[in-house]
Amino acid sequence: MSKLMNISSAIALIKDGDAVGIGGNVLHRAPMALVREIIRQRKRDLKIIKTAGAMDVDMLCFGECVYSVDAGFISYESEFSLAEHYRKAVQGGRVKGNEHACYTVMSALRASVYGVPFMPVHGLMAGDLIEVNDYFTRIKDPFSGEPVTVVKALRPDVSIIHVQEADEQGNAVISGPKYDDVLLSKAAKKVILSAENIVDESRFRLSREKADIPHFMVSAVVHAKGGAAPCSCTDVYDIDREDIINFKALKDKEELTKYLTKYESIDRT
Amino acid sequence: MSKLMNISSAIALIKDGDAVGIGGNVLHRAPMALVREIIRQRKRDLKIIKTAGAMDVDMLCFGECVYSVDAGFISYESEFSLAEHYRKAVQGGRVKGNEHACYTVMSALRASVYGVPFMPVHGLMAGDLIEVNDYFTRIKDPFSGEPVTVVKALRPDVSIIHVQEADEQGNAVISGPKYDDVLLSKAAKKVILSAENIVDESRFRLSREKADIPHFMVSAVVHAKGGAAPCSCTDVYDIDREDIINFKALKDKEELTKYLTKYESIDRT
Amino acid sequence: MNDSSSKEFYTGYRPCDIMICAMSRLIDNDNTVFHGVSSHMPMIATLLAKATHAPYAVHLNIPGGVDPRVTALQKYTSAGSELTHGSVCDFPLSDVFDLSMRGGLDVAFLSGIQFDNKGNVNASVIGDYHKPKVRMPGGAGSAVLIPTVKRAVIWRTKHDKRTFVPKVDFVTTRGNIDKIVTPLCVFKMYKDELILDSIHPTSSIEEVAKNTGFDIRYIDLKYTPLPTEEEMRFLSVIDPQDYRNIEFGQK
Amino acid sequence: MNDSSSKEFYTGYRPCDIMICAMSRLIDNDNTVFHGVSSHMPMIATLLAKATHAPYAVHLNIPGGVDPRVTALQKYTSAGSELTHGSVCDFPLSDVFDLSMRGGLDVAFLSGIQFDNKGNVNASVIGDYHKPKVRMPGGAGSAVLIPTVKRAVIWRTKHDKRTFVPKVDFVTTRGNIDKIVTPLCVFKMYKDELILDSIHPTSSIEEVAKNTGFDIRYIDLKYTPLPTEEEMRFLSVIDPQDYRNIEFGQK
Repeated sequence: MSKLMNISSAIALIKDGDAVGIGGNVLHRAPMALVREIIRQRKRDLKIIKTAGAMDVDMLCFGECVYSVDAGFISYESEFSLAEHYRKAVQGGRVKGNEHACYTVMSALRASVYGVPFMPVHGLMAGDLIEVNDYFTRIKDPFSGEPVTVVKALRPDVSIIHVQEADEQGNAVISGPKYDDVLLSKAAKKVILSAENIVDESRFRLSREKADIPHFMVSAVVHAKGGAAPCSCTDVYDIDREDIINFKALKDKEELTKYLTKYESIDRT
Repeated sequence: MSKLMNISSAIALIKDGDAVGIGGNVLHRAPMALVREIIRQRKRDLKIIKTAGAMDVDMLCFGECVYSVDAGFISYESEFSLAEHYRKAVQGGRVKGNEHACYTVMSALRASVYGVPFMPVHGLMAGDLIEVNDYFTRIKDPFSGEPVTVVKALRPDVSIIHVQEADEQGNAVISGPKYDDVLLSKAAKKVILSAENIVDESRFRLSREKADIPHFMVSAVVHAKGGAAPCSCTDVYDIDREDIINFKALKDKEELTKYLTKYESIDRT
Repeated sequence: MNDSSSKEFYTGYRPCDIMICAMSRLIDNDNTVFHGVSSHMPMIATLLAKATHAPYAVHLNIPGGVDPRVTALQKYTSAGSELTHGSVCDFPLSDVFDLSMRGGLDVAFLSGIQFDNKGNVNASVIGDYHKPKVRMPGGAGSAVLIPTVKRAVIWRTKHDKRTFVPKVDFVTTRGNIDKIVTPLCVFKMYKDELILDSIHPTSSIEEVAKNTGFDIRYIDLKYTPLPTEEEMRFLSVIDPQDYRNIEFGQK
Repeated sequence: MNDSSSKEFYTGYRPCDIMICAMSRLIDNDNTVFHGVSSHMPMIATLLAKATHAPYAVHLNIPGGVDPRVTALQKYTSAGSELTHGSVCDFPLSDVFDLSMRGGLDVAFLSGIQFDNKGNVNASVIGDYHKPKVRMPGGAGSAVLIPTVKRAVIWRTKHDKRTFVPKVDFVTTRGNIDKIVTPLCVFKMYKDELILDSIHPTSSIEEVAKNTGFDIRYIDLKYTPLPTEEEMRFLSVIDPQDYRNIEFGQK
């Protein structure tokens, strides 16, 4: 039962208004080909879930695909500075920025993995985030009577994840840092994978290194060489500085469209 | 900073009344050398925590080391039938059998890993376990107002775990099924490891197969060849049928003492 | 028809074979399927289903195997590392539980020691909960899997009035039972009641009634299909040591 | 002494080197130590500590490295796979957070954009929380790590009155600060108040006061120790590209 499909069919599984979990971390292994296709298909009102995002979330905000962002950190790191499209969208009220600690995103995803509506989180008790955000609250530990801070579950309708290797059924292995991708795959209702290489199932059966994501949790597999570029992909390529700088210099939607068109033939083959 | 020590010094870290988490599952990779030394050192009133136990918990009950057992399942499997010492100790009121589903033990351990006093557990809502056990209860989801069943955290003072390979610092790798050992190691205040082989740190640094348990969570490392016997140890040995049958035929504490003495020279070298 | 030994002779099949095949057929080709400890019969039934009508069913187990290529079963365990050989992924028990909790597990084979016709399951004790006459091993996953898995299949190698009772001593969990497979018959839940689904050709309605502590009700009376030749052939390959018969005290 | 450029000339050390060494010395030999994204300075400080006085300190990071043997740093990131090379274990961010939540993390290097002398930390917004003038990237781990880690070390490459304010615009978290290291000085928490711990020899009490939005208080006034020759030698090996100076707008 092959789930291999082209990128257009895979991204067609995402509906306007869906909660979308995004794999990778800052400029590492972000599923950029899938992100670009989301913008080309003009998805709207997506509720983005990510622990620490950068170009992926910035580009989706630029493309006007986003309703809200639940994240602990959205910025490029030191060299490339702030995520200006995200920032302006939040400041302008066009995107709802749901501030988390990275850990409260993980905890909210764990709640979905465990099929429960919330997760207790130690460490939220000391600040005012809990007062101003309706997805945090305080309850009483029923055993001790002490206060406990909790976060509401976050369940992605779809998680989009880029991996180095997957088979046609959806078994996938992530080389190098896995970040929160396995958690995102379990928490989501559907998983869309893009993979540098499509491998045979025997790759997993015969090796001690098993799949990180099993096939039965995956809905679609896209063969996408360079699918994380211009972000990095461990063991395959590092970031493409020039392309990131070009993107950051884009002035308006028209220039963004040109930028995405340039990638279209690469992403869609 | 080597943590390598002999088995007597390692087990001396356990105090009467401690909560003790035990690695492995039924007759697989139970830390039997450590269990035998606990009995020889006459530890008392231990609060045992295990998802699915067999000979380990049965022997500790036989040795009168146990105050309570929190577990989802305590029995030998099909071939060797019930854990009679555990069973009689519970029926006789000498041991408190805290009935769990294996999953509520895991959930209670997760709570300790996350530093929170309880964990919501879906699936407990349908029966009466929640009415008769004070470590389960019902609270209200603060977001929806719906009832949610929860389990109280279980935090082992010490987890005892047998692995195939560890270095002197305590980095350890488990070959084959890991069962709940990694969870037990994170949930515990201290971890005592026994290992078939003591390896060099470079074993982990140079391999793609990293340690499952990192050294900074480990308090003691014991070199124990055959440390899981007569239970199985993946890639090293299968169960010792004869020894299990001999143990099951022991009639009283005197015979148990003889049985343990027979193992003493093996366990302590 | 109430002389079961002659019936067995007549069909040539043992109840353990009929049970295994009945369990196997409950697995669909697109199902995720889990069995736990002390579960040789469901383990063999799952392997049989994958060898016959449900090759794409996903076999999950305690040691974390996903679709293992099991080459040799062990007599003493259904939770050992042989269930991870050739596996595509490491998906241990905690993951299987989580999967069920969030609604993603299709079939789980579970057990219990007492059942009544309201669908109550006792996997805990005989007698009073706090001062039990008999303390059972514990239900392992049953208490949380029966209510959450899409189809909970209970299997028991004993069918007697101590197992099928008017009222269970303790309700470990209640409700969401799909089927109960015994050496005599298959029960199913229908409108909150445990009713007869099919009788094994080796048994009879009289024998079922005689060994059940509540009234037997049914909609239409049918026989459990006998194992096919293909199934028996695969069984002899999957389970050459006949471990499926280990616990078979009765008949 | 308030002409900092002449002071720098005098000592020969840049504030970034003084900061790195001050941060490095806060790490003890038996500590578990974590740094996050956009954190070149703590990353280099941790590697420096392990190369000098704290070889057994445990270096934890976002990609999951445990005591990695880092051979080459990256300019654009402190969360890439180079931080897992030669690692003994895979211990990803979620594990580091859990470790802190249960009281097992010794030192975390964290950040924020505003601090007041009550120990309040703002990592969220400038202006009103719901209609922010400036929305910051987010505190990543700060909100949950500062209250739970044994010693929360804050580092900022800017020391000005917009950073050290009479009252923060929003309290992302409060309280459990151990030290704040800036280009001018080191603050510490003492009896619920942020007071001066030491002044860098490249700065002066007047410069610190001029650039701080609350009154400077201290118990005894001392200078931050200068980098040793050994530290500078290791820094040139660990960070040959001088990434520690990337963010350094202000000396």
